[in-house]
Amino acid sequence: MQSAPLPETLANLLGLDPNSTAVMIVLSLVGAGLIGTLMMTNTALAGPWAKRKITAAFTDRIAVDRIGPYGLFIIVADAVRLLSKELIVPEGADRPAWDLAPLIIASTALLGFAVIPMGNGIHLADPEVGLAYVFAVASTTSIGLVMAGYASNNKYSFLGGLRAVAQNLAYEIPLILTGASVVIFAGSLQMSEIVAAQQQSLIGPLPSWYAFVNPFAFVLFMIANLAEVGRNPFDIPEAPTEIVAGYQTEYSSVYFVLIYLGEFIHIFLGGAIIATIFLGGPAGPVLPGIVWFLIKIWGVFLFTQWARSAVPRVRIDQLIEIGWKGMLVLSLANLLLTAVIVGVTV
Amino acid sequence: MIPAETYLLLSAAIFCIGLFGILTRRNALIFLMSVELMLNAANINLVAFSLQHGNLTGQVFSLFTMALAAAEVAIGIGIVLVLYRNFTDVDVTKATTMRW
Amino acid sequence: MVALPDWMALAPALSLALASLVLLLADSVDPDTTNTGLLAGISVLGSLLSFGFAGWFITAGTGMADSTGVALFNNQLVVDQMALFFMAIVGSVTTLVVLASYDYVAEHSYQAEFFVLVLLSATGMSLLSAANSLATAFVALELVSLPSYALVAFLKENKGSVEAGLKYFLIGAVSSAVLAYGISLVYAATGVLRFDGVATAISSGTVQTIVDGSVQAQAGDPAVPMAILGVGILMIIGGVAFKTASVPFHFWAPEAYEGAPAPISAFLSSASKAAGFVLAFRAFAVAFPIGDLLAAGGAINWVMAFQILAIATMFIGNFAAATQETVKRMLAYSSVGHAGYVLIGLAAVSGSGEGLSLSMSAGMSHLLVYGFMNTGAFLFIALAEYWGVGRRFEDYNGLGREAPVACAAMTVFLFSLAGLPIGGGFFSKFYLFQATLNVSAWSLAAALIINSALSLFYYSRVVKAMWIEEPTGSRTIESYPMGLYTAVVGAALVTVLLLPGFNRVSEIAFQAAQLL
Amino acid sequence: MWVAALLLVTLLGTGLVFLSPDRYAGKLAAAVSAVPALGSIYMYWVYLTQYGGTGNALLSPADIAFGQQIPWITLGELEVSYYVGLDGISMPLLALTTVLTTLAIVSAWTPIDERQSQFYGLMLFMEVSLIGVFSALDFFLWFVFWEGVLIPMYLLIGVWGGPRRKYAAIKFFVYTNVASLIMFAGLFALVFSTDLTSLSLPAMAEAFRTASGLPTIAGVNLMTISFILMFFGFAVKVPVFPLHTWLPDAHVEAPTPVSVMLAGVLLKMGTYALLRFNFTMLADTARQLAVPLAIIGVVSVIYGAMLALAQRDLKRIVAYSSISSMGYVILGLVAFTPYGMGGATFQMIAHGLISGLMFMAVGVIYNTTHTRMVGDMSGLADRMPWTVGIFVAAAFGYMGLPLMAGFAGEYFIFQGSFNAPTLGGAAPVLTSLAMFGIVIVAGYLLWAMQRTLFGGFNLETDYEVSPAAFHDVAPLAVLLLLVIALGVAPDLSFAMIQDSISPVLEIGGGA
Amino acid sequence: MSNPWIAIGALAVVALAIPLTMMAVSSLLRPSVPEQGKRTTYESGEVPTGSSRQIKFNIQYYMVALLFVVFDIETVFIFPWTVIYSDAAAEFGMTTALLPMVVFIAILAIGLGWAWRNGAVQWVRSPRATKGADTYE
Repeated sequence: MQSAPLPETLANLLGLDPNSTAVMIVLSLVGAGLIGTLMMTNTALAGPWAKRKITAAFTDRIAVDRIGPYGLFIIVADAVRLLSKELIVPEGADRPAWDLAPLIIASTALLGFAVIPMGNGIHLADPEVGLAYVFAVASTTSIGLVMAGYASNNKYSFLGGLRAVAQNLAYEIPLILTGASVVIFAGSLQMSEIVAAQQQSLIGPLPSWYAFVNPFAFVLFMIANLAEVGRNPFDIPEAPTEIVAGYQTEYSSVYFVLIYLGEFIHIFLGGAIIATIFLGGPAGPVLPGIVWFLIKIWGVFLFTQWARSAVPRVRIDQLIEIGWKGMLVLSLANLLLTAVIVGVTV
Repeated sequence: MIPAETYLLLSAAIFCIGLFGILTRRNALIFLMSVELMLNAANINLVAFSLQHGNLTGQVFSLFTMALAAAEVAIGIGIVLVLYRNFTDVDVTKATTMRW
Repeated sequence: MVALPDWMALAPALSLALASLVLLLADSVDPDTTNTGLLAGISVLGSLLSFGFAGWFITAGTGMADSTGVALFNNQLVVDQMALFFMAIVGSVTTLVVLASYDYVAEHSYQAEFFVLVLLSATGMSLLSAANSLATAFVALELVSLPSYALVAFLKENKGSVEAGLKYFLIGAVSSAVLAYGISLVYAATGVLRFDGVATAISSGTVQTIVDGSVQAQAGDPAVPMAILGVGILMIIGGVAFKTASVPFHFWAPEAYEGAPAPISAFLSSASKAAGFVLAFRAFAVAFPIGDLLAAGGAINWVMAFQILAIATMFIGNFAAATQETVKRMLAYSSVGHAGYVLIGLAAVSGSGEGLSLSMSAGMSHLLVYGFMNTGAFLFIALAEYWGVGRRFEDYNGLGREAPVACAAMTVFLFSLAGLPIGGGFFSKFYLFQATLNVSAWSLAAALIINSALSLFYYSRVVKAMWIEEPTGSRTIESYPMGLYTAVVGAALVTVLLLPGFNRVSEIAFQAAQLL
Repeated sequence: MWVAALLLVTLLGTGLVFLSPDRYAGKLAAAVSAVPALGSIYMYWVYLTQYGGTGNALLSPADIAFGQQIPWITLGELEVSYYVGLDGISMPLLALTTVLTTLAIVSAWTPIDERQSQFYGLMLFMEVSLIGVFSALDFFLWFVFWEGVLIPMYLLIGVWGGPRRKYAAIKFFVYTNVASLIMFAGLFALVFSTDLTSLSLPAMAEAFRTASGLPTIAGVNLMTISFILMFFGFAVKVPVFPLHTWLPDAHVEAPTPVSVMLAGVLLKMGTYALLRFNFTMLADTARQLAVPLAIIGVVSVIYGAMLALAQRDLKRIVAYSSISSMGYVILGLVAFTPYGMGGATFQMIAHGLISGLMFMAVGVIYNTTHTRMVGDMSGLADRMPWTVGIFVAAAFGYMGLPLMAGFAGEYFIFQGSFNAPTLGGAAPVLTSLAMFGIVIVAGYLLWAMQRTLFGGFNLETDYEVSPAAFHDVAPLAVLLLLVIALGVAPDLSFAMIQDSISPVLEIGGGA
Repeated sequence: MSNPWIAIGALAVVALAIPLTMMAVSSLLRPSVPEQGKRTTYESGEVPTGSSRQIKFNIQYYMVALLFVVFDIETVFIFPWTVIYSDAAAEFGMTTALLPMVVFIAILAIGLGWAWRNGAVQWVRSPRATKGADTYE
């Protein structure tokens, strides 16, 4: 299962010298472009189309169906529509920050995919500190959110930004601590190692995916992830019915697109992390790894959409208290519990 | 490998930028950021020479430095907050009830 | 000799840490508690335990495998006589301070936090005494500093306190950044952070590394770049100068000591300063031995640097103190001056061995005596603040009539600080004097004498106000707070007893310095 | 053991008096101080009968009386010990101190009416320090006591003194402390250049005497520099011209009992230290510098006397005349003859008693009349015959009337210095000049007495000027008896003084 | 194995290039019709009052942030431990490997408990907020 990173595979494929830096830079760009395209495709599919269809299905509606099969071409229509809208800069906006925020939100989420093994050798880079890297990059997004909220000079935005930060802060630590409990099993932060460690059999045909080995951690991680990506029940940063749309209230045109896409990429990134550290990465029977990987991240996406439709939003005080008094304690307990289990079994 | 002098120059430059910020800015928050810059200059040195010398001492210590920097900021912001409450300003030169 | 596990050697630090955790727990159980007695009791117990352990270990040598002390955590911490000596100073000062704080914080909110912060800071000081690596030293130093920033700004409704906290923090943050950068440069030059490793690197001239706890030459024997090392050492001197309130990083001291709650001023000016000095003593004696440094073509002669610093600190501190209008600020500047005296411990070093131990033990002895007399003096200020006596010299007029016992204690502190033979301060100053003459550092000796004479002038202003002047205006002292009185009188007793008992102190200090 | 007992008893008494209520403090203090006084008198008697003929404590340590040595502190290579002992020089001074303290405390009963327990406590504390100064044989111990005298004195003047007490106290404090530091510096320059490992006074004396190859600074030998620095330091205490300006202020402002101690004992600390340090340890240098020192002494005599002549305040008159009297002591010391040095030491005792007596008498008069100005009162003899009688007797003692202690002291000094070998040809001239001082003293005392005591009583007061109380006059009587006793039989102390002085003369190369 | 950070850097370039391209495309497509009314910030149709920079928000946000800084940094120390834990437990036994972390987490837990009991993570606390006065959370 463990294979060389994507640029190296490409070099071998093309018969180029993998030790030459110049070659590697070029091939890395190629690989990065590939992964970027892949993820943007996913997002484009999910954002304007899948989200609507799924929500509609939950609420027993039809949603988009006019353009193309199953209304799929709405993606193109929406893209053109949004890109060609006028960009309105709100009064008193803090200009550089206001411009940078969408960029940060979109690109940081994308950056996280660099270390995710997607199967079939589609694994851009495999640094030793992969998991730490991906957590680091994923949490950078909140900087973009607070920048957007602050720079807009809008009270809703400002509150949204604040809420986003408070929420990310509250759930970041449980997320990381739960992730750390997986590392206790795997003994490495390298993504390929973590995936490799999940390939043994647990009971019979059931693989030792950490979701099965440590279901408690899996549940905690799923919840924390929901909060991280800001989906119901933890969507108070946007909370359209309270503060309109939070930090994105004042954004329009391409900036809005970027923020919107960034959120979806972020959801997929969360899915990718879950898939990698809990669901055996791209592993799965019969189908090729990349397909399994896509199935898993779309599964997580479906889960978030289901939660979005099914679960009511928590209040800010509930959010904070669940995070600090519930999740954090549970995740600390989980960490120690895992350590004891691992310590006893080795 | 990139020669060690490069890292030294980089860290020295960052350190000096931080120092410059401290000497010229009067906003307590910018002051805090400048201090962070200086600490990070130290971290660059530590990590770079950890690689150079081939031992982990520097890297481990840089983790501690980061943690302490964070704690320092936590305290610092707290003090800036009470400063603001008492003087309704975060200008460090405004607080002058005592003479130097 | 009782055989204790190795980690028990840290008991003085651990008991402080434990007490702070117990306090946190107590405050968690009942966050709105106003049971100052319980909180202060836990703190006093913890710090007394710390002092007791340190004293026990010093006298009984319990847990000491041999005379070189107990090395812990891969030699990152070393509990030897020197560490225990300073742990004892910290323990005693902390005891006095928390005892005195019992009355002081009774009318403030956040009492538990106050004690927790004091104890955490004391834990840091205790650990700093044992730090045997630039890494642990830095961590411990920050553990000392961070709570003390908060403590200085503890009276958050009081502009003076907040301003003092801000200034202390700003300068502290800068100096810790400078220190960290200095440490990183030393690491860059030598490849190690442990003091013995740095020393080996300097003496052998090659970069070292640590394998399985022992210092070894780095593969390929790269040479130590002396220029980088020199800059690093210079920056470390800067960091030490801040913590010890020495020139050129002394500006915070008068502000912080004046603005802070008086028990905290006592704590900072005594224990915190001692902690800074233990770092300096250990780092410069163990990691940067001056003989090897100069022999290896070291770019910096730190003895010279400390000589300049010592003289400058003495003069600036004492002359500024002489011009002050308020008692607390006068004491604050005088404590800067005292930092100058202690710096002699590093400035009067000649080579290693005997000369080194003599000057360092002189500095250490002065710190111990100073710990009691200076703490006592600031606690007397706390008492005055408690009574609502003003800040200026005139406000102390005639206080001797209303509170003769406390004023007698204050008189003892002040005269002992000045170096009159009424307390241990006389001998410790003389010891420093002897150290300067031992290396024929006439300028240091002259500075010491001139400044002692000058200090007598401004200290006696307070004595004059308390005893000789007529009280102005009406002032009634309603209560005589037990905790503060106990602490002040206790400190005075110890200060006086240190006159006949100085021998024990100087002996231990000398042994400790010799073992370095 | 005896000395330690004296110190301990007095120290305990100090604590006791501090804590006692004001009403009883005076009586209690008198009772407490009677213990060391009686003890020292007993010791004096023991010394007279048993130790007769022993040598100098510094030069022949084996002969020390009541000696005790306990190791105390080791500072690097320096060994400090608790080392006390007495010889013919310190024994009379010790007795003088304890007796005078008791009498001063009794004489304080009338004038001191506020914060009494603190006053008497400080007096006793001062007594502890003074006992220590005269008995310590280790430099550090001695220095502790030496400085220990300052603090109670400073407070005694500052708290219970006259209108300008603050100024006087600060001046006293600053002068004496600066002097101590200078002395300290001078002494330690020598200590560290002679590689001493023990700071006991005998060891220092030995080391300084045999020191060789000392560095020179700007062409002057370190020994000389140290001598000058130390002389300067001690001379402030004595005091000699021109370092005397603190003395009149301190005397005038201090309450009478404190003046008694100041003139009676504290000034002797200076001359005692000069004798011990400068003239014993550095005898050679002292001989070389004899002429300038003698000139300083003579100038002090004349200058003090002239100033006294110009005063109208009785206390000031006595104060300035003290400067004059201490000038004789300097003159006697530099002579390096048995009569010169012995007489100087005897003069310390004599002057201690007489000046104490004078101040006490002035104090009693002041307590009654509330003025000390010569012009303000006359005819007191009618109203307070006892006091005036004693005052007259004391004044005659001061002038050097034979059969009084003052006469003996001055006579010895003049005899010793008239042909002092150290002064060479200048000796007769200087001695004659100094003798002239006596004439002036006689002049101003007679004048003052005539104006004050005799003639018609003309002081206008709103109360009856009546004879002083018994406990006011009794100390005067005791002192007067002592003065006469010493005048009639100077050998009571002169013999032991000479025994202890002769080793000094031997090492100094004198007769 | 080549340096993985080259590839990560490449993705960073791509991740920036994609949004930038979109911005560029959009700036070519979109119209610009400046008008004062458009630029006012949205407050549900009301005329905006005051600046959003001046509003005072709940101190609790700050408390939470502080708490986060502390706890987040602690994870820095947990991660190295998790990596070596299973090896260390195998070599030195579980107690040796686990005890330091238990102590560490216990101290953290005491801190958290203290913050909890002292209301650092209790949201609605200020009297103004409970009264429903003119404050924003």
